[in-house]
Parts: sequence; C-alpha cells; structure tokens
Amino acid sequence: MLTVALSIAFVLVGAAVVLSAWRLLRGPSAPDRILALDTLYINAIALLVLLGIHLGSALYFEAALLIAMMGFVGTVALCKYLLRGDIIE
Amino acid sequence: MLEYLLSFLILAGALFTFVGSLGLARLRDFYTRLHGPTKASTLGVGCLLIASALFFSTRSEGISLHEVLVTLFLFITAPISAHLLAKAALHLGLTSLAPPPEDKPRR
Amino acid sequence: MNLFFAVLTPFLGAVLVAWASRFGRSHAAWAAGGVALTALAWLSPLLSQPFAGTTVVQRLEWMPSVGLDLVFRLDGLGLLFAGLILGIGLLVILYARYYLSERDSMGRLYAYLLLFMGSMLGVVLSENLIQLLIFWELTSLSSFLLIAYWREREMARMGARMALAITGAGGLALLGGILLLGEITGSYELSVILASGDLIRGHSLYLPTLILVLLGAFTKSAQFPFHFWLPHAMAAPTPVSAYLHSATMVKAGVFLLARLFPALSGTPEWSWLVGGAGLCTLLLGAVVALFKHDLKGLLAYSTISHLGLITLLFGIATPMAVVAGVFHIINHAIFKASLFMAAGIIDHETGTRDMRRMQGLWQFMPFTATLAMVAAASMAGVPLFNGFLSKEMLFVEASEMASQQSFGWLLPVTVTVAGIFAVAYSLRFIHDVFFGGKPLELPRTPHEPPRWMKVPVEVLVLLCLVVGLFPAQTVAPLLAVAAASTLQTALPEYNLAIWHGFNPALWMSVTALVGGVLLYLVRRPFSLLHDRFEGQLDARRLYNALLQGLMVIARRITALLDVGSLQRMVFVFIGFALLLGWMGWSGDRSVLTGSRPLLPVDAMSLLVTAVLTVISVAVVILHRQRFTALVLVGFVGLVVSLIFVKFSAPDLALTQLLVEVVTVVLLLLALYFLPQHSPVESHPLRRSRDGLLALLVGGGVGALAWAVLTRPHSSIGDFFLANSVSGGGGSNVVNVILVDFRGFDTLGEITVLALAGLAVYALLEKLHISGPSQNADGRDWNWDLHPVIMASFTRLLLPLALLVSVFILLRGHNLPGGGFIAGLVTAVALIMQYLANGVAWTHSRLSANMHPVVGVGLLIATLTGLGSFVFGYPFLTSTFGHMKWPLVGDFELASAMAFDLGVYLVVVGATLLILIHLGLMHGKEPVRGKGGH
Amino acid sequence: MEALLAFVIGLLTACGVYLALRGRTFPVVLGLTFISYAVNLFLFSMGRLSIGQPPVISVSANAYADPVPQALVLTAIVIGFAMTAFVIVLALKARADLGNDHVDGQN
Repeated sequence: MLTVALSIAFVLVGAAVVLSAWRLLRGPSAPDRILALDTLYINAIALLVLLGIHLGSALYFEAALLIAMMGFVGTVALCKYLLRGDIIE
Repeated sequence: MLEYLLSFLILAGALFTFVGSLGLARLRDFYTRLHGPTKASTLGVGCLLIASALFFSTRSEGISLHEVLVTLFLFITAPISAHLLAKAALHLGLTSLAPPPEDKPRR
Repeated sequence: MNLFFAVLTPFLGAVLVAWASRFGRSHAAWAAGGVALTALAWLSPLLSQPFAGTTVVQRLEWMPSVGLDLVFRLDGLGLLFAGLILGIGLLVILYARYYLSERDSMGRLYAYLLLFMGSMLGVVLSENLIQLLIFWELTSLSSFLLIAYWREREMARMGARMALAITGAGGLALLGGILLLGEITGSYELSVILASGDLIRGHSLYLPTLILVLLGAFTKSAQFPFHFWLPHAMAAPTPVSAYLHSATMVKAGVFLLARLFPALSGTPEWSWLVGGAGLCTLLLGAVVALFKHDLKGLLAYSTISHLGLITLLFGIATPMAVVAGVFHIINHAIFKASLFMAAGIIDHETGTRDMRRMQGLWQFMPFTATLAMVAAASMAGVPLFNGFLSKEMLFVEASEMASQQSFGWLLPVTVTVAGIFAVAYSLRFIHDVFFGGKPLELPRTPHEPPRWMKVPVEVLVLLCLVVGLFPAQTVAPLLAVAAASTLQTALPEYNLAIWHGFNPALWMSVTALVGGVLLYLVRRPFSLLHDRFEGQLDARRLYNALLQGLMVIARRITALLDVGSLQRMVFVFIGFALLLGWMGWSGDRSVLTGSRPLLPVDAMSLLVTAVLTVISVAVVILHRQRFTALVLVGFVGLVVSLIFVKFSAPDLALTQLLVEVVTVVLLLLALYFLPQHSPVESHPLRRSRDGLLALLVGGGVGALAWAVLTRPHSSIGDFFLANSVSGGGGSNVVNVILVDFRGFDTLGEITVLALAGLAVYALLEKLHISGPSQNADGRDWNWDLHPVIMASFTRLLLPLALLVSVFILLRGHNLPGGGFIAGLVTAVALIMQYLANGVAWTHSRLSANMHPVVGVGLLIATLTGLGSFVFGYPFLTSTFGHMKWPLVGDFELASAMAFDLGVYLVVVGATLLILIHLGLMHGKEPVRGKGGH
Repeated sequence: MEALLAFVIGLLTACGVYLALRGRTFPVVLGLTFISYAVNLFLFSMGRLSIGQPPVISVSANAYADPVPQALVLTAIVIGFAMTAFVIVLALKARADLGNDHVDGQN
C-alpha cells in the first residue's frame, strides 16, 4: 500500500521535475527561468522527503532543510541581480 | 489505518507538486505561471513533510522535528520569492497574457 | 664548534649590520667591525694548534645517511687565509666607512661584505669538499652583489653579471671535479683525499678530474683565458676591489690549487696546464697593465699578472716553488690591498681615475704618495720590500728549471720579461700620478684624505716594510706552517734572507729593474700601438658572442612553445592529456568493464539524468547569454548534490548545495562588472573542432569512470570505519576522517582556503572598476532597494539559519554536518542579510573585517593540534569524553570538535571575505578611497 | 546505475572542456565549474557506488559506503569554490586593466 503510493508519488514528482525543467529551458524571460529553478528546488525537497521515507532513513532531512534555504537565497540573489545588477551594496 | 493516512498524504503531496509544475509549464504568461509553484511549495511539500513527520515519529524513537523546521522555512520564504519575482518581472516590463516572445539573445 | 661559529658569525652579522645602519653610518661600521672581531675571537683559542703542527677538525652531523656532515678544518693554509680574510677585512671595513659618499647605503655594503667574508671563511675552513663548493658558490653570489653595488651604473651591472657568469660556470666545472674526486677516493673529506694522492694520479679519471678542478680554480683566479672578467669587476667600489680582488676572492682559486696540491700535483699534465696558464697570465697581465690608462685597470691587470705568477709557481711544483707561491700569496695580498686603497684615495680626492688627467699630485698629497710609492716598489719587486723576496724565489725556481727541460730557458726569459713590465707599470703608477707636471682640469682640487682613511694603508705599507726587512722574524713561522700544510710533507731547506749572493736570480732582478725603467721611458710608441689594438684580441668578444647566441636560442624556443593564446595552450594541453590517456589504455589490452556486480537502474535516476543532459547541453548552446547560462548551471549543481544524496554521501550533498549557491552569488557579483553577452567570434570550424575534442575527452573520462566503477576494490576506508567510534569518538566517519584521522590534511586545506580568501582580498584592494548604470536592455536599475517584506522576513530567518548552523556544527561529529558545512550555512545566512538588507544595515550590526575571524580559526585549529603535544600524543591526536547535551542528546565531546570549530571559523571568514569585498568593489571609486567600509 | 554515473561524468567533462576552450573569461569560468563537478564526482566514484549506506556508524546499518573519497571530495568542493573565486577576480582584474574580457587580453 505505502510502497504503491510511494512509487506513484515518485512518478508524479518525476513528471513535475520534467515540466519545471522544460520551463527552465524554454524561458522565455529571465524571471521565468528563476521561477523554474525555484520550483525545481521545491521538487528536489519533495524528492528527498520521498527518498527518506522510502529508505526509512532520517539522514536526508538536513539536505531538504538546506535545499529550502538555498533555493530561497538563490532566488533572491538572481532576482536582485535583475532588479539592481549589483546584488550586494 | 496510519498507513492509509500516510499514503493519502504522500499522494496528495506528490499530486500538488505535480500540479504546481504543470501550472508552471502550461500557463500562458509569467504572472499566471507564478501561481503554480506556490501550490507545490505550500500544499505539496507541506503534505509530504507531515507524512514523513508521522512516519518517523511513529516508527523511530521520539518525534522528529526537522520537518517543522523545513516547513517553517518554506512558509516564510515562499511569499518573499514570489514577491521578488513579480517585482523583477514588472521591472523588466514583461507584458501580461502575451504569447511568449521568441527566445533570442537580447541586444 | 668554534670554527662553525666563526663561519656562522659573519652571516648572522650581515643581518645585524643591515639593521644597525638605521642608526647611522658609524654604527654600521662599528657593528661590521665588531662582527669581524667576533669571528676572529671564535678562532683565537685554536690559533696555537696549527703552529703545533696539529690539524683541527670539527664535525657537525648534518645528513649522516648520505655522508654529508658540516665538517670544518683548521690547518696552516686555512689559518693563513682566515688571517688574510679577517685582517684585511677589518682594514677594508674601516676604509670603506670614509670612502663611501653620503648617498651610498652603508648598511648594504657592509652586509654584502660580511656575507662575502662568511662565504670566504667557509671556503678556507671546509674539510668536506661539497661543503667547500657551497661556500665557493656563495662567494660568487656575494661578490656579484658587491660588484653591482652601484646598481644604477650600467657598467657595474654588466661587470657583475660577467663575473657571476664566469665564476659560476667555473663552479659548475669544479662541482664535476669534486664529484669525480669523491668517486675515485670514495670520500669528500679533505683528509682522505689529500692522503690518497697516488690513487688519484693513477686513476683513469685523473685527467678529466684535473681539468674540471683547474677550470674552477682558473675562472676564480682570473687565469688566462678567463681573466677578462676581473678588469670589468673594477666597476665595484674601491674597498670591494681592495678586498675581493687583492686578498680574497681571486685568491680562492690559488687557494684551491694549494689545497689540492698533494692530491693532484706531480704529473706532467699538472705542470703543463697549471704552469702554462700561469706563465701566459703572468706575461699577458704584466704587458697589458702597462698600457692601461685607468688607475684601477692597471691594478686589475697587475693583479692578473701576479695571480699568474702564483699559479706558475704551483705549476713548477717543486717544494721550494710551493713555499714561494704561498709566500707571494701573503705579499701580494698586502701590497695590492694597500695599492687599491691608495687608488681609492686618489679617486676619492680627485674625482677621476684616468691617469692621463692627473699629474703631480705629490704637492697635494705627499703622505699618500709616499705610501703608494712603498707599496708600488714592493709590487715591482724592489729589494728591501716584501714583494722582492717572493719574486726572487720565483727567479731562483725559474733559473733552476732552465737546466732541467728542453726549452727550459724559455721560462727564465719570460719571467724576466714579465718582471721588466712589472717594474715599468709600477713606475708608471707612481710617476704618472704623482709627478710630471700639473694636473689638468681635475673635477675637484685634491688634498690629503681624512686621518682614518689613511690608517689602513699605513698598516699595510708598514707590513710591506717589516716583512721586507725582517722576514725571518715576522712572517717565517706563518709561512712555514702554511707551506707545510700545503705540501703535507716536510718543508725543504730555505732561508728568507734578502741577500743570496751573486746568483742568476740576482741578475734577473737587476735586469728587470733596469729594463723596467728603460721600458717606461720609451713606452710611448708601444702605448699607441696598444691603443690601436685595444679590445681587438680579447676573450670578452667571444664571451659576448656566446651569450648573444644563447639568448637568441632561448627566445626561439619560448616563441615556439608559447604563442600567447590561452585557448591554444589549453587546447594543446587537453589534446596531449587525451593522447597520453589513449596510449596508456591501448598500451595494455585490459578489458574496459570489470567484474563488480552492478546496481539496478531505477526510472527516477534515468529521468533525472536525461533532464541533466538536456540542461547541460543547453548551457553549452546558450552560454553566450551569460545570465541564462548561470541559472541553468544552478540546476546542474542541484542535480550533482542529488547524485551525492542518492549514492549515500549526505555530507557531500550538503556541501555541494551550499557551495552551489555561494558560487552563484559569486558569479552574479562578477557578472555585474562583465559584459552580459559573449560575442560570436570563433569560426564554426574551430567550434566544431573544440566540440570534437570535448566529446573525445568526455568519452575518455566517462570510459575511465566506468572502468573504475565496475572493478571491485578494497579501501583503507574499512580501517576508518572500524576505528571511527573507538578511536575518533564520532560516528560520522567522514567528519572523523576530516578532523581526526587526517586532521593534518584538513589543517593544510583550510590554510589554502584562508590564503585564497586573502589573495582575493588583496587583488580587490587595488581594483577600480565600475559596473553599468543600466541593465543589458538599457533599462535603468530599479531604485527602491530592499523591499520591506524581504528585509523583515530575512531578519526573521537569520536566527533560524544560525541555529541550524550551530546544530549542524555540533552534531557533525556523529551525523552529517561538521565545520565545513556549518561554516557555509553561516556564511550564506549572513550573505542573505547583505542581499536583503544591504551593506549599510548589515555593517551597522556586523563588522566587515573578516581577517580576525580567519586568523582565530587557523589559530584554534593549530592550537588543538598542538594541544595533543601537551599530553605527549603526536600532532592532532584527538581525545574525547561523553557528555549529556540538553537538546541534541547524548554525544561525545571530542577535542576534535575544537578543531572543527577552527574549520568553521575559517570557512565563514574566507567565504565572507571573498563575497563581501567583491560586492563592495563597485563602491570603490577612486574618490571614495579603498575598502568602502 | 554505474553506467549512468559514468555517462554523467563524461557529459559534465565534455561540456566543461568545450566551455573552457571559449575565448571569454566568463564561459571559461563556467567551464571550470563544470569540470570541477565532473572531477568531484569522479573522485567520489573511486569509492564505488552504494545506495542507502551512508558512512555513519549505526547499529542498524549492515554496510557502509567508502568514507575516504567522501572526505577528500568534501574539502575539494570547498577549495574548488575558493579557486573559482580567485579565477573570477583575476578575470575582473584583467577586465579592469585591459578593458575587455578576452582570455588573451585582446579583442
């Protein structure tokens, strides 16, 4: 039961990754790409959580935590570059 | 019983994640696309995290709190990123509901 | 140990003097003199022993495994030279104090002089030949510095280079000779080598050994045909010439001849090579000296001639001749040093060294004139002066050789001719300078030099007289021990009387004196002849041609390899790597795929790989739109960290994630100052060529990875896994390896990190570059800075992030995490504040000065390492004990955690150092001044 | 699975090499980043692959991945960042001094 759910979930998230990646590739505008990257970070978190449940090991939460954090910082930096060019001022 | 609950949460989470990316891919201009991922980051990952919290709390000793931390991060940061992205889009003057222009090197 | 310290003292003293010169010129002089005296004091307790006939040998273990020790030896010869070096050294130091003008740096000259003094002492006091060679080369180097003391003068630099090139080449030859000697005798110790003379002479390698050693000696002692560097070295300040080119440097060569005399001499080869070179040099130097118009030039050539004389004596190689040679070493040192000093005084007072412009200086400086005359007379070999005694001995030897060989009569004749010229140029040195009319347009009006500038000359001239008059009472014992230790046998019968009765030698002396006077009187036509052919037949031309050719070839080779294009170099480099890899693999026909059982492929990995492929290719295609490429690279980094997660490397995943974001921030910061797009410039053909190479390399590396991955392996990792908990007190083996098992490596690595941070900081300090005021589409920047929602929320996030980093740092020893990761988390958290709230806000709460953080981090890491010394363990041994931690639960608190803390601080410091200063750079308009903080 | 990783390593290397051969500093730096991904993965793969066996000692685990390459690569990643920073600053310096961003300093 749980394993079935997990495999279905993996498929869904995989599909999500593909879709986001497509947007990342396609653009067309810079914000689109940034948004896509942000989404991919979210997908990665989902992926990690699923992996953690799948392997039954809690060692991957730090990764998830950091991805959440890094995704945010990356997005902020990229956006600020678009807005200001110089991101640390 | 618990297993059903877990399965439901996992499926729901995965579904929302998928829907988010679907929106990102399919919607027709940036501002609408902006909606998609928010579902993924809040509902999608939220459900999954609750699921894993339940999972680990029940099978291993003690309740695991990392998920709460992750959720906290996501819920704080999601609006900020969205806000900034919208700002950037406005700044670059992306027109709403216009067909995506061809992607060529900008002069 | 005295000998060791005696040699060491001048080297240390050089530093001291350089420092002392900050307090004034006299202080420097006093310090230098003190150093020389100290060296002398170290020797003094041993002085009596050589006279008692014993040879002092003192040994310091250096590299016993390869038979290299620091061995010093004091015998008669060494004593004689040490005496010359230190004694004349002291006089020169005193003299130089008054010679140098206010502009010249005292400290530098004295420091160089002492360096040279130390090296020279090392040469004459060495027992081990390798050690001797090291000091030998040191004399070449320090003399280079001394000759080029007036750096701004082109002649000085040229002369110094020439001297270094010639003597350096000679040193190389000498090394060869010494190695051969070691091969033959099986030892580099003089005492062994001197004892095994017959073995060496009998050996098949004798001739090459001899030639190599002689090359070393002849170049150093300016023997024909290597003599030409000495006149050019006259560009040195006169005190230097007085020291190096009379008593010490050029004497090193003849010292070597004397030192190895028992080992190498006594064969016809020796006689012909050494004697021949000596004879030519003697004659050539004497002849040229007569026609030089430059005061020091004359002295230089006369020095060459006298060195030739000494060499000739060693070439004759009868015990008597050796005694004469050693004796002339002493005499020449004394009178030539004083003559150089006198020349220096004249130069110093008149401002010129051209003898055609100065006459009749007698009336201005009678006292100096008198001194010069005595010294010159001694140089000419006039009776009652010391020069006469040794020259007389030479005449005796020469006349005896006459009867022994066919053409033997050539020897006395040549020697006499040389003597005639010697008298002539000595006469010229005196008459042209001090007499014969009035001086014409001298730069200054000369007068007697300051009192203390004359004292050294007086001392030396006095020695000329005393030795000349009472040789037996003064110099005899020193000469005896020196000659004895040179010969390593019993001394022959000789007496240092002035009057030997009417023997051939006397007539030769008379001829030389009379002929010299006559020659001086009728020198005019010869002089004109010489001026016509000046520089025509000169080994220096050959030397220059040689050098030119060398330069040309070197340039050709460089131009061939490096066309100044990085692209080309990288292409060639990678191409070669590929070629070598291919050759290596095709070399042995091993199968590509190993026997290791493979892991099953799952759909998700396949999918992610596919996506990664697409995105990576997209980066390559879109790389001209730099921002887009950067965003895509962000995704690639994410996937790489996911790969680490997948293959059970959580620590790596965390590190990769953090570094990814930091790198993106870094590249964004840089991109602001760079063009937003790369132009299309490389030809399609070239692009396809590069693409082909890239594919080949990628294929090769992939195949290699595959070959590795499919082969079974056994790793030292098992040891770490087994001992991590018991030995390192942590269950996260990766972290335990980093901070405990291989802690020393990590220390090195964080040092590199710190250095990189500092280097970036240093580069940015000087960098002034302003970014564009508009973005790529020519749209102005958005000016409402930090949106309030972002600002306030990120401030809320900061404590959360810091909490996470502390958590990761603490548990790192047992669960994924540790100093590196925690440090990066903190750095990112702080960078986040810079992004969201701006520099001003952040710096009002946090200092931008990260150097202390880095420093403290390194300090802590090193101290924890040293801490283990306290408990008698080797460096970086970790100790640990259990403790109950409120929140995280039970874990061991290992001393390695302190080390990890050090790592943490360094990582935070270095990362912020780089990013913040890169970010602040745009603020560094020249008006704002540097830093911006 | 091994084949996939080997492919990825080769892919990253190829992209890195191509970019490193470009004429402008920024693509070259990107290329170096790619190459360092590839190198890190390659070094990591020296320890062979294992799934779900992180080198963290615990009672439940029956096997562990090889920790040595992981330790090496961990520091390699961090120092790689420092070196990237150094190179990029050199690039900026060249831009400031030469007025263009060509690797050979001339347009």
